[in-house]
Amino acid sequence: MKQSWVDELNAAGAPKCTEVQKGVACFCLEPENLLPSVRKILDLEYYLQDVSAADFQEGYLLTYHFAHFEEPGQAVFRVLISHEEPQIPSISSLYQGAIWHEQECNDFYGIVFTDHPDLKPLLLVPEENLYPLRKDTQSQKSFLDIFPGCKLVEAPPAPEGEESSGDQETAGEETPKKKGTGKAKARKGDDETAQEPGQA
Amino acid sequence: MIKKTPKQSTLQGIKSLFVGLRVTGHNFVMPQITTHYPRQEVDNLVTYRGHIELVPKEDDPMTSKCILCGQCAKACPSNCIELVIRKEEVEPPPAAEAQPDADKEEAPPKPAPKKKVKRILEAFILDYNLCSLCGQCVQTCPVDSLEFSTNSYLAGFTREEFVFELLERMRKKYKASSSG
Amino acid sequence: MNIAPELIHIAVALAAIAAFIGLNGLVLVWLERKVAGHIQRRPGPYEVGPWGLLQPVADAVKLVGKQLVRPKVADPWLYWSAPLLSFTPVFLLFLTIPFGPRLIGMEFNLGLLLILAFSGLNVLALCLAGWSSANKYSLLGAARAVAQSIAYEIPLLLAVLAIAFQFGTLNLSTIVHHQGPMPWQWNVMTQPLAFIIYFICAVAETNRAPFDLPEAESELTAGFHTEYSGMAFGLFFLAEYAYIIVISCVATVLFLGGWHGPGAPGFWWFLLKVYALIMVIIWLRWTYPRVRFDQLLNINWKWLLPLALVNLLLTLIFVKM
Amino acid sequence: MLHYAQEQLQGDYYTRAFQAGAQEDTLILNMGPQHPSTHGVLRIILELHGEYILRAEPVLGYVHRMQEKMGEVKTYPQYLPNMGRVDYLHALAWNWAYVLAVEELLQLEVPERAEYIRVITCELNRITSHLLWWGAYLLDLGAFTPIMYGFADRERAMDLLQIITGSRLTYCYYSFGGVTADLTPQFIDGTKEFCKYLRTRLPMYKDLVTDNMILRHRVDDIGIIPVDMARRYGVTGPNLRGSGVEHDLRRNTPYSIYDRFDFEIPAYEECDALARYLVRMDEMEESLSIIEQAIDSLPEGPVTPPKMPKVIKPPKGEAYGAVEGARGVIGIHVISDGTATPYRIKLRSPSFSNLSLFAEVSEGILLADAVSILGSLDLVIPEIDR
Repeated sequence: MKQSWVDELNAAGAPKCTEVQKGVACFCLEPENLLPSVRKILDLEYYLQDVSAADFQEGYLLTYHFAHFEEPGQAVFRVLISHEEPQIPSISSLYQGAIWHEQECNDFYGIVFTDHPDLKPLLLVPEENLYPLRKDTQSQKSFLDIFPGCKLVEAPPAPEGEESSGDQETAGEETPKKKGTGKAKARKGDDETAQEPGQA
Repeated sequence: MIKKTPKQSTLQGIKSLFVGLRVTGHNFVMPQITTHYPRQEVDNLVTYRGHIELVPKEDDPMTSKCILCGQCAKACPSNCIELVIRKEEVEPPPAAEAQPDADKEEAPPKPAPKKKVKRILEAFILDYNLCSLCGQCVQTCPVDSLEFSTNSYLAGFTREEFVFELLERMRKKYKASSSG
Repeated sequence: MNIAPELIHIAVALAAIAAFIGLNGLVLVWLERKVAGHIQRRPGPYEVGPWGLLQPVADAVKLVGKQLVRPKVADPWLYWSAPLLSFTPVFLLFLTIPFGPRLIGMEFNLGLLLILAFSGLNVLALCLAGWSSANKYSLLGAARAVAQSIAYEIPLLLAVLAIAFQFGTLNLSTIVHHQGPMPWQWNVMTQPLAFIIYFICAVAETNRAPFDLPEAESELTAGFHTEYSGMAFGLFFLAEYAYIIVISCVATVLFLGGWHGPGAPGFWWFLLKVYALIMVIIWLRWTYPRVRFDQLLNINWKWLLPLALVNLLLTLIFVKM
Repeated sequence: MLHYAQEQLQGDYYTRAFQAGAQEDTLILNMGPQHPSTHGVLRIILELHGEYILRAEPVLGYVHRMQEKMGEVKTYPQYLPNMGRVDYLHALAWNWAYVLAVEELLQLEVPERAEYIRVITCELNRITSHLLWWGAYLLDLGAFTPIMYGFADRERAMDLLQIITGSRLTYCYYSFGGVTADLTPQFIDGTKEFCKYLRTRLPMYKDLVTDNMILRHRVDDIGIIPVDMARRYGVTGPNLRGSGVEHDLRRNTPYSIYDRFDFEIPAYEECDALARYLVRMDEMEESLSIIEQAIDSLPEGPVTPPKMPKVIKPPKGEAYGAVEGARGVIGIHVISDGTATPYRIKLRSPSFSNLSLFAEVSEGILLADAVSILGSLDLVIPEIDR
């Protein structure tokens, strides 16, 4: 992903992104920043690869993979939502391909996508709520443990308050307050190459 | 390389209809390429990887190479391998266990001065109903005691017919080959 | 008035026609599968009898032995009458076709008209079958069948009319008599356009690929006969083949010199030409994809109908000159 | 008038939901789950006005096997055979995507010969996939003969793949760090011969089908997928290249050793079914060219890495293995928690995204075209349902 595009996306979403290897850029977003960032990435002509969720101790981690038709690499959006209130805005108004992906996440985890046009079961039987991919508390792993570059932060400042001086070094150095409770926000640094300079 | 789809005029189109007839007409007179199954059989079965079979030891074809490590059963994604292992206390002289024939295995173990527990493969059960022919068991086997059979003509009326006892199969196969 | 010999003649003819249809139907089923097989580099029917010759018989036995199933909500009267309605007119169609110089069921001055009139009954059968099945696919198939048959009957009639104008008669024997034994003396030489139009329309009329839209299996599963089983389906099936024979016979009579041929004229020439045409129809089926429904109608209304009219006009001019 | 029982009118959950939005005087038609042209158990509910489609809704899940859950309860190698079952037509690409992801987690180096073998077999598999699509698509369009020719040629390629993989369809051939069996001289000679043979067959296909006037009229100008729509739905693979975008992971983000081969990315700018058809026909030739180049430059050496961990326990982290399958970008997102079992496996199947645009693209088209468009998308239902 081009650095200029990363900057543009950084301006759209509150937390910053870090360029990681092979041109894969990860962005950790808060639910309210998701739609502006997705709109931005649609403007940058990225296509939607998939939307998936995973069950962690801290909550459900939604991962949006985007890629470009010409540029190599991926853009990855991560949003962490709580177990108690698994709600997130749907991106299907921008990427219609997400309709099915979001229905699938709803099938598997019971995540509710607000403003989804038709949030009914896609792959599983419609009569039962099975949520087969939800993990029980013993088998849930910590999101921070698996992605050591990520931090959980207190409720974020307003998106406008964020200075757009967002290059990757400052992103990693922001002081996060660790808190693992309900409405957790993911601050994602660098997950694959934690040894990269400039990373926490 | 972005191309444009070639356009076709009506005349070309009408010609194409006759070209198509020519192609099928040509194929009509060509020899057939099917294999008439009951009378002919395909000739590439040697490369087919069917269900697994135990490999006998070179020096003792009634015993398998298996060292009972259980790796295959652990590696199997569909849990279709089961090793039935009998523990037996044997005497230190190895002569008795070197060729444990089928009838000899039944002999009660004699109390020996120096007890040594030997694990003997009683049965190697493959539930072929579950097998997905992935070959993980053959790959994990540390002593190459498993091989693929080329047995593709399998049919049966019950599921029980496809629960194979591989040790017995191996011995039967050897007996058949040695007698016939 | 002594009408008895004529009635006996017709009765014998009908019996002979029944045998003819039955036999040829079976042969055609076998032939189609065999040709399809060879075109696709397969043997085709193979196991039953020598070269699989008894396969159609085995199929017929199977069809007869199968249970006749009617959907609960289907209209029983219409549902069961449709296959019969599809099959019975076929007998009448063969009645006026001259197979040989003297081999004709009924000498009839309006023979051609009779054939065209009764072949139109088939569409009624398809329509009833599709509608009474209470199946949406059948209904769509029936709608297609009606639209297609009605559309293609017009250029077919116009093409045949050109021949009728040329000889001033609708009697099929007379038309054959006007043609000579050699291929260049056949009507196909004087009326090539009419022949092509007739042939295309005939293929469409019989719902054969590439115009087999009423039963387009990739779209409508089996079209109008989706719900039919056993011999009810068998009758539709047999009727379809019988219609293929009829249109090939008519084409032979009108355009290919009937029973005439180099050397001795006779029944075998007629049969040979009929089967040559049938082979072409089979060949087409196993070569082409299916056309789309709107294209099918476009071919008819935009190409065949104007061409047939032009052909008719030209014929008139030539006849009058 | 015919009288229907009340329960017959109601239909199941999806029909009821669909019927709620129907206009008056329209026909609701269930195409599938058993239908000749849905190639499996795909169901599409259509609202028809005459033969025109007003609304379409694919209903999925009839062969749903919860592959992602299976990934969470099996060890890494145990999950390998599942990959051949996700997309049975291009099983090796799925094999590849999975081993690619796990190799990235394990930081495993693949021997060069194994990479070449992967390229050769994967491309051969791509050809078999396209040949089957070709035959099946023509079957959708009402031509019966091409599928027989396609199958005859496909059999040859499958015979070749059987030599080394031992199976004919659901391959489980790639292993972490390499392949399970080395090429044999029989395979190499046979593949060279096959490439020559298929090059003589492709012109025949062109004469019989591609140039056929009826086919041209059937597939020309239907199912237009503009680039913008492709982007919104995540369409990839030949469907995208039929929309005039030269996007191919083998070229864009060359995984493995694809950057060493000289091949074209065929793309057509018309965005219709014909363009997608032509892309696939051209792709077969390109795949042949890749196979020939790979066989000519096949290096000697081992096919498995010299040192393999006894138990596969990737370190904590995630990896996204993406390869170009016959239907588009196959992506496997593996999250590892450091145990022998994946924490989460997400399978991104290209057919899933490709089919999701059907509702939009089928508005106002003919029923016959819907069949034709579905076929041109080259769907594999088990891959959609997973």
